[in-house]
Amino acid sequence: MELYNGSLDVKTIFGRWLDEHQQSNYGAYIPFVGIIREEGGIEALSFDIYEPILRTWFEGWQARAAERGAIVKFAHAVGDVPVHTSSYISAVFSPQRRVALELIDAFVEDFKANAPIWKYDVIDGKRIYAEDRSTPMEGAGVLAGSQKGEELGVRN
Amino acid sequence: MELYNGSLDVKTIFGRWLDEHQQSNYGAYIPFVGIIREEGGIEALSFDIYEPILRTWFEGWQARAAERGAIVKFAHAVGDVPVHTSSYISAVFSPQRRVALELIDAFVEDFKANAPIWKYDVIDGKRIYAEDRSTPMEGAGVLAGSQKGEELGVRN
Amino acid sequence: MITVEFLGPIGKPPMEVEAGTLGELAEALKNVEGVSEWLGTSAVAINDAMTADRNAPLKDGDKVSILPPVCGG
Amino acid sequence: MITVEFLGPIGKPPMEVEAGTLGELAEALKNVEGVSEWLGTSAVAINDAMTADRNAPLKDGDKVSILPPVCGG
Repeated sequence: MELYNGSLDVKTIFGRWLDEHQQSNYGAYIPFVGIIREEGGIEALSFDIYEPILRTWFEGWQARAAERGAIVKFAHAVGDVPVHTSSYISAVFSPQRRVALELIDAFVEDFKANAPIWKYDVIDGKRIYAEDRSTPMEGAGVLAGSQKGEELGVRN
Repeated sequence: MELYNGSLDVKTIFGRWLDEHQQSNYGAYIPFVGIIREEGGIEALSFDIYEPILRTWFEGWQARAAERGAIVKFAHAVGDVPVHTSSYISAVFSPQRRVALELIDAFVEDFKANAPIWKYDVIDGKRIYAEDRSTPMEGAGVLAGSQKGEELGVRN
Repeated sequence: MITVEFLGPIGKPPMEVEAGTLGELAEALKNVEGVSEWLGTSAVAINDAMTADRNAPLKDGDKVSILPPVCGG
Repeated sequence: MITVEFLGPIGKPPMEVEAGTLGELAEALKNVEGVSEWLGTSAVAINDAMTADRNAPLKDGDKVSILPPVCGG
């Protein structure tokens, strides 16, 4: 887990991870590189991260990967990331091709859905929460009146 | 499509592809890097490639990727590739994360199953066909007595 | 007293609240301007451990984090 | 005459064969040592285009490639 202020240096991170595992006898290395698209008139995206919970989330994934003989890695930007630069790299190393392909998919999707990271469009220097692209985390709504816990007889 | 004698220079290829599409407004770049595992006492794997059919196969994939707004790339080694070095890199660039994750999986699997490439173990300097890991291509058996075409009334 | 912190776009300074369970905290927050509208879509952590249990007990000095909808990557 | 080439591990030099269809070529190859045992698992291309049609016609000068089981990557 690596957090950086601003855009990621993609080549350096990719190469360092490759070097780290040069002798580990993994047969497949799949990085996922996320690049900020120019759309909707944005000049950048910007990110807030809550590090303690992100760390716990990631430790869960490291354990899940280890059960399959694989490892997962990621780097993410904090703050502003201009269009056409990278905010995010995830990667899987695995002895087997199938495990690597399945893990990178599941890892990237869960990252999107459950990592405690908040995204903002930057337009004319203003930071606007990307509400339309954001997803409630697992367990969301526990403090709302309509929360599912009530059905289980929890007092309100 | 890039073919190289011996191991791939992974970092250079990864970085060049990234640079080529820096301004293309793709949001996801997923390379798959295949690395030779040390197992079964091999010192290297070795590859034969039949380039004309590989090119046709790849053109089919470029068209399929284009329909989804994506592009695919690959580099592969010819000849001997020592353990712990890379024989193969595939990659997808796509505006969308989902398309990229689905395409890299399908592309890598079809590469394995249908690209006209033959693999050999290199042990004590001898090249031994990796028969146990090889798969008949689509349409295999057309020249055999048991071929399915016969059921269609084709004379033998 | 527990401390409630509001992450990401909620943009509120931390609050001190008296509450013995998450359910009681929910009651305390439901009329707080700039907070109540986030409760339906926010997840919760107690001392940095995620929980979805409204019965979860709270004790003096606990930190509760309110996590609105996320979008990493 | 057509030319038959054997790819990858088959390791045979090209052969010249008289055949009007892939079916006739199959007949011609079925007793060739070092070739017949590959026919059940090999795919075929005519002039570098893959085909699985035993009726596919062959004409003078065509090149047929025999492709044994593959393993790229």
